[in-house]
Amino acid sequence: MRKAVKTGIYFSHPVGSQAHTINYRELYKYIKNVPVVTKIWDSTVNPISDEEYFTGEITSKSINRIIIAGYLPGYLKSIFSRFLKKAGEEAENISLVELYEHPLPDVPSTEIAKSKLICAIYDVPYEAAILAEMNPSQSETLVIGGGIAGIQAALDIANSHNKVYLVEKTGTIGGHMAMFDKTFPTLDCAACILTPKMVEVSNHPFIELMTYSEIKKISGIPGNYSVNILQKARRVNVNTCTGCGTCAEKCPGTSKSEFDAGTTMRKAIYMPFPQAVPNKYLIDADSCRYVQNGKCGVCVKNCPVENCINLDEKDKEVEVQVGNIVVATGFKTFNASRMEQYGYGKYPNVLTSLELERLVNAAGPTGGKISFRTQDKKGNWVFTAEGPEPKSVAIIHCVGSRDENYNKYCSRVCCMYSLKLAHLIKEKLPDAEIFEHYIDMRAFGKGYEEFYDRILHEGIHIIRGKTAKIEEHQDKLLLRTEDIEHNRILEQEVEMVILSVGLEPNNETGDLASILGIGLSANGWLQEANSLSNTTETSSGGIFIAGTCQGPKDIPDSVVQASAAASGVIQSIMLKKTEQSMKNISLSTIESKARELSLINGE
Amino acid sequence: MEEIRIGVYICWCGSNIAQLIDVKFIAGEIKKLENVIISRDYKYMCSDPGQETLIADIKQNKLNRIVVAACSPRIHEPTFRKALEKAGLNPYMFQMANIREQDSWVHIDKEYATLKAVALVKAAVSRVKHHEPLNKKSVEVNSATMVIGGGITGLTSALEIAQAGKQVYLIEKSDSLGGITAKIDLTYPDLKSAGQMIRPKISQVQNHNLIEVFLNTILEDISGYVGNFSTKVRRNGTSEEITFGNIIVATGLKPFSPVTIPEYKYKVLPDVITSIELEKMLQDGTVKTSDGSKPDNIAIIHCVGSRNEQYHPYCSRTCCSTALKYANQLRSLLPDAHLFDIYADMRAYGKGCEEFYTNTSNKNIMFLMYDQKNGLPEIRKANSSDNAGMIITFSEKLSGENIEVPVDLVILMTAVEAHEDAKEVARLTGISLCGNDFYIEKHPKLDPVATTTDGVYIAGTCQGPKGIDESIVQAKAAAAKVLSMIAMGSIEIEVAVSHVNEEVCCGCQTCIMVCPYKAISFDEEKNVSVVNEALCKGCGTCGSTCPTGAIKSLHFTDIQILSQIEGLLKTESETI
Amino acid sequence: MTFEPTIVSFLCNWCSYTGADLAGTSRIPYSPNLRTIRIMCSGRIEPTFVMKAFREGADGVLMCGCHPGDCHYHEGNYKCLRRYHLLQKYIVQMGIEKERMRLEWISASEGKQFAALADEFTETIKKLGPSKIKKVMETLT
Amino acid sequence: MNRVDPKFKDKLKPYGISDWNECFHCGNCTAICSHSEDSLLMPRNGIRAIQLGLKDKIHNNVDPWLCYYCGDCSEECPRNANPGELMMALRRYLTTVYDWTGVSRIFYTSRTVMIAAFLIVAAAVVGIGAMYSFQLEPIMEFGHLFEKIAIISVAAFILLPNIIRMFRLTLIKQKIKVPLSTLLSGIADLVINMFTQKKTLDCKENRVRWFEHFILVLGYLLLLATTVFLNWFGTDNIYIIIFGYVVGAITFIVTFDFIIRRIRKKAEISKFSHLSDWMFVVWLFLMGLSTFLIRVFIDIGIIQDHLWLYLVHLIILAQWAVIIVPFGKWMHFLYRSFAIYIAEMKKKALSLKQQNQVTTITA
Repeated sequence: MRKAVKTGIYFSHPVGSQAHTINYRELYKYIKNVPVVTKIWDSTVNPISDEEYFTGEITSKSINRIIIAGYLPGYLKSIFSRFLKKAGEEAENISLVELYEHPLPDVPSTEIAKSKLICAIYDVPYEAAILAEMNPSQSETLVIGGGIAGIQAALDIANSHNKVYLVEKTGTIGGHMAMFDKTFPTLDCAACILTPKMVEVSNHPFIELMTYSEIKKISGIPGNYSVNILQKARRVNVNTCTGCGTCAEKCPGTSKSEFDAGTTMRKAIYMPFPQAVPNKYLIDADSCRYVQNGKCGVCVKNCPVENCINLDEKDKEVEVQVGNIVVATGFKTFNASRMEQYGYGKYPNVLTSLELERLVNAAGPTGGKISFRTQDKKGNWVFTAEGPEPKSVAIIHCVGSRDENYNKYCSRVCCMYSLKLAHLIKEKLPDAEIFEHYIDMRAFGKGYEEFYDRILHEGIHIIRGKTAKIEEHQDKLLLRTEDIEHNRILEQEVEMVILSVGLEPNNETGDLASILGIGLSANGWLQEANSLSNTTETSSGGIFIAGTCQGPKDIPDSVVQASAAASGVIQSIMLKKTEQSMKNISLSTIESKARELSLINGE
Repeated sequence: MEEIRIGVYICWCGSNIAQLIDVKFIAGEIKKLENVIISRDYKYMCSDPGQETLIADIKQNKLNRIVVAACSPRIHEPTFRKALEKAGLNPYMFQMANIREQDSWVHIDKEYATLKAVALVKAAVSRVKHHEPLNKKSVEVNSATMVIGGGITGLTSALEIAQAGKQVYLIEKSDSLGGITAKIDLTYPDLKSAGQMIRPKISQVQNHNLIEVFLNTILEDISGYVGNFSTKVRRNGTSEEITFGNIIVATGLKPFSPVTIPEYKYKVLPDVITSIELEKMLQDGTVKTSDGSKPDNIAIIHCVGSRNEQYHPYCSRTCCSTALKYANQLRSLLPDAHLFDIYADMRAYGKGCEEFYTNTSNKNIMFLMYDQKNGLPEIRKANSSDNAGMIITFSEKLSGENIEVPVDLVILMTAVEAHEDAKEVARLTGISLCGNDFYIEKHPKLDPVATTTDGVYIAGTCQGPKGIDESIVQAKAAAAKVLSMIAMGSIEIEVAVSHVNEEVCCGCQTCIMVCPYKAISFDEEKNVSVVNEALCKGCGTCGSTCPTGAIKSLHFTDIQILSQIEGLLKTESETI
Repeated sequence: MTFEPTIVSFLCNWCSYTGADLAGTSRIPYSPNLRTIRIMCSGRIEPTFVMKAFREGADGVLMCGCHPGDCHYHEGNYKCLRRYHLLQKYIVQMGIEKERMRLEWISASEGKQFAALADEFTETIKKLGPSKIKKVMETLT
Repeated sequence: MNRVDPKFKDKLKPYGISDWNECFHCGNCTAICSHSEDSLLMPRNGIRAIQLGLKDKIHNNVDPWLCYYCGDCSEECPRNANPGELMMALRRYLTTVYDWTGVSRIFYTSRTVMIAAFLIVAAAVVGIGAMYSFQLEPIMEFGHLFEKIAIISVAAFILLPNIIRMFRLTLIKQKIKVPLSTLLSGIADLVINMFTQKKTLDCKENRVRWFEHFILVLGYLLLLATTVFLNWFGTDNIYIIIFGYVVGAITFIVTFDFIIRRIRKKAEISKFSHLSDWMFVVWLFLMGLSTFLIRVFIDIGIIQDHLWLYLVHLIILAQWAVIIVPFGKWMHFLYRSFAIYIAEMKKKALSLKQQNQVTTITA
């Protein structure tokens, strides 16, 4: 049945620079002549506060439906509900059209505004109208990033017996999770639960693992992407290396271990960590003497396998054809030395949370003993199992997060991992005084509040107040904080400070987004298709996002998102079709599709 | 019985093993053992030539048991099993001795290391004699799926599966789809319309030819196992039976009723309302007090029934951001009203939520912090001189003062709790409940949508409080698990499962109690326990519990382990 | 000649065995007296296995499982713990010192702890001297 | 029990309070402030009092006077809430609270009234000039007399009563009992603080600012003394003349530097200047400059031909004396010194009270 509809459209303008990105004159011209559009209002001409005017207009023009378009239209929804109700119409007959989100790369925002509006006018969901065309899809999938999200997405897709290329930029999969000691709130050991998954990836018949590789170029159309992958020279043959480690014993080149967050040194030829997958060595060109100076080759001499190490190996590029792509490039931690007031990098015993994760780990630099950084014979500051244990430790939350001077957003995981670290320190050093300095304790997940409660009863001092500065004072660290709850200034002397650093998008995120043709959100995270209903797809067809590259999240949320992204991929493979990219769908296509799907008709 | 012919291979692993352990000596010692036909050492057993030697030996010498002494079985057991298969031998007729990670790499004394290696290999030889061929089994997967619950989660799961071309049965107890989401006006942090999002989904589900919607329907019984479930559903008094391969449970949540909290006087004072009641007002565009007047002062109280041992110890996760959403909506509707937001910790954690909090702060809202440790805010009726309907008193944490807030309308951000049907559905589907009646996932981190029952998945708020966007992601994740199983068509089930010898079983049912997977059931007729191989994961706990020894844990049988112990300790040569 | 005991260890596949492997990959040396039997879960350890080990001449038996709450099969390790307490009473009656049997939790990242445990347990057994039960059994039969 | 007052903060808007909402109370500002201690938690406590509208708490507190606006708190504020500026605005507000006449409130809240007052004073000066038929000698004589009367009457009718009011609000009304001996013993410090503002030195990297400020205060007071008591314009004593030149120059050069800095708005502290702040420095500069120029004109003998200069100087002087000094920023200098004194007294009273409690318990 077709119903007679009279629509009033209200445009609400944003404040600030965004205002000029849409050509409103053109937009109004475009929608003016659609038969169901009865009236167009503009917030600059008709302020919303003029209730009498609006109810009068609605009654006199017998408008029975409102579209609020522009900036944050939801803010005005209740007001228009009231207007409609006053005029005797249904209060729910309101559609919201946000015109200032999801900027698509290479598409003028006026065009997107037009297509979103025309869908709203015909009362057809925008997503339904742009689903108009599907491309035939290949069954292979590319997963970018070998952290827990990438691993999970790859496994879910491969378990449906479809080929997955898993590309990882470092020498091993595992990502940040492999570095963690325990996971909150259950405190199960990260390695125990992650390494079986990593082994599963390496043994999976449907996963082709490409470590030490980067995405160079992507071309083609959704459903049929061709991807150029740069395989950086490992200089060690993955097939013949037995992982014995003889090569590393005499290697003269050293560098800070990435896996140990820089708390230990590794050789230039190295295995990232004992459970690395693939469980093979690789050479880091930056610290390899042969690569740098052309003289060395000790590893080649010592390697028991013939022709296994090739120091002259060059990078190579391979091309793969895939139907869908899952991006799971993860995060990097905030560079704590940017906050000079905390003296990270200046005071040896101000550590980041990631460094502490390694320090408390049984396989870490001290075998799980929490000790100070002390100076060795050469004067380097190192952690040793013989180092003295701190008697007092302070943990500072929100380092680089919730701060307009650094990152405005909340990093979502720091509160919980800080509580976890406090617990782990307490477990190892029961007599140590442990202080947590927080702003809001964001223990929101399943079992998190209960964990917080448990920590509160473990004798850990939880203090509401952000530490303002740290100074070194006679080998101790002097912290100045306002203890808000107890109305006092705390000047504490502690022996070790942990900075709970926030999460930031990985360095490559921006480049990758432009290679993939997808957008970035305000803080540099990857932009999802819809922040409410679709956080795993993007504006480009066949390109999915999962895990922390979309925004900070904890392990379970990353894993769930990875599976959700996999769902879209499997669906596409089963249908043998992939959605078109939004930017490739013309306005006229959307318009005709909207008209076709619509149940609305003007009189 | 066929003759036992064992081939033993000692790997050098380059110098990794051979440097410390005298591999030639071991090979010689082992050669002396009964049933050992071949005993060799080789530089790299895992290499292609190494595996080819193994395959050729099996074929030439009719070997039917293989032992490889090399690295950890966690690394290369699958490799050698494949080699056995290539040679036409059952892959389970194989045993590894770990003489690298647990011998050559951790010991210093050559003699002891070699002796230990001999013992380990002997144990493996002794064990492998008792190995039995095991065959991979698989069960067909019915490609239909049952989704329980017609809220946003259930709708999303159903659509995700149906759009991939597979049948879905969507079961909903009430008479309409949409659940709680359909009752919500806007969402945070972008103030999008929930209705605008869910209405098309509902109509899509209703019109999809692969989705059969069962409204007003309750589940009577579920039977079967992964890939092959069937259920009886009762709709409008009539019973129907449907069969399917997987279940997604999305029973959702219900709001907590604050009548039990005396401080808030809900249902006592007429202008104390819950968040869901406010939603209705906002949808209509008029926020009024009980006497129909415009409220000048409105307070929002957080954590009502959450984070409190007396009511619910957990955090309800979404209320903080939802409260910020209300603050925005109220500010828009009542530009001159005084708004108070009484919170405990502002948990605006999601993408864009902290920014939402900042923006909301700028909308002239007074944020007040309380601490449940110091008691809940108390609402009382105001005096005529107070110029407001009610007074809220509490100790304000950020100023350290005892505060009075005059208000005309109070909105309680009520906790969410597991749906009342959760227990019944859990019983039917074999899901476990945590203390708060939410469902327990298979693994809280790495398998958050699976349950301990294969083929039964959970999604959305039945697993714990979460927002709409998060529920949708979970719904899709559960759909992914189902879709990949459907795509395979069949699933391989664990080979090394438990097996009950019916003649020995006394019917005591101890094994049923200890099984973590509910894989053992009781056959009343025969008075014996029966293992469902599709559910068993092979942990062997039942085997070690069985008082009569009726349960055999395949590939880890008593005789296999006992003879391994025997082999380990019968070291004849004490010195080299 | 010093007494070199023989110790049988039962390690669960998911945590303890992986932890022992990690001691290997990290090249942490420990005493070579430990001989391992891999089982899927510590819940599979039957009392007869332990008795068999003692009877065949083991001087000590070490059982390792996942830390409480970490069991791959949810709670097999708890079941092992329960049996362990009973079994300890039993072996004492059999004339075996209760120190000869140990149950410890080792996670997959605790290679170092595993090595330390192996050394420490070997030391304990060395102090106790050879187990007499094998000889007793031989004379009995 | 304190009742919140959501309307209170609106009253503070004219004093330059802008971002009060942004603060989410992390406590960073209080912790970073080098003046804050257990008995003096600022600026966060002040922000909270404004947010909740706890009027008494604001009126009773001298905290804002103890802030010297180094800007650290605003620079590191995670929500850009400008706690430093907030303290500044609170000082402006408190000036009006202490002022018994209520005139300063009118000046702060209405720019029109303030400009009108300036114009009226200017007109009055011109009128007096006309009265003396624009003869230099009598006008100068009048000017000199006016200076003396103004100082005495402002001190007697405005400064003294306001200081008493300040005492009443912050000490007496709160029933804080301070022994007389303690009150007297603090006076020395009060005087030192008043002329040196040495507390500024506690602020981080503030020596240059303090020195500049110190020189300015010194220059201003000495200029005042030279003109009023040493009759600089009338004297022939060469030492006094040179001395006057030096202090006059100091006054307008240093203020000129202040103005330049304000225009550039580079430093955190100069980012948010209120109209009253501008007036203060500009008038100070003009006073220094005009005084300097008059003596120059006298010395080169052209003052007779340039009577306008003296009239301009007198206008500036009159506006300064009857508007800026009693009702404007000038009072900050006085209140701040007394605030330090009061805070010290409160602290002593508190520790005395605690001592008494302890003794009663032990007894």
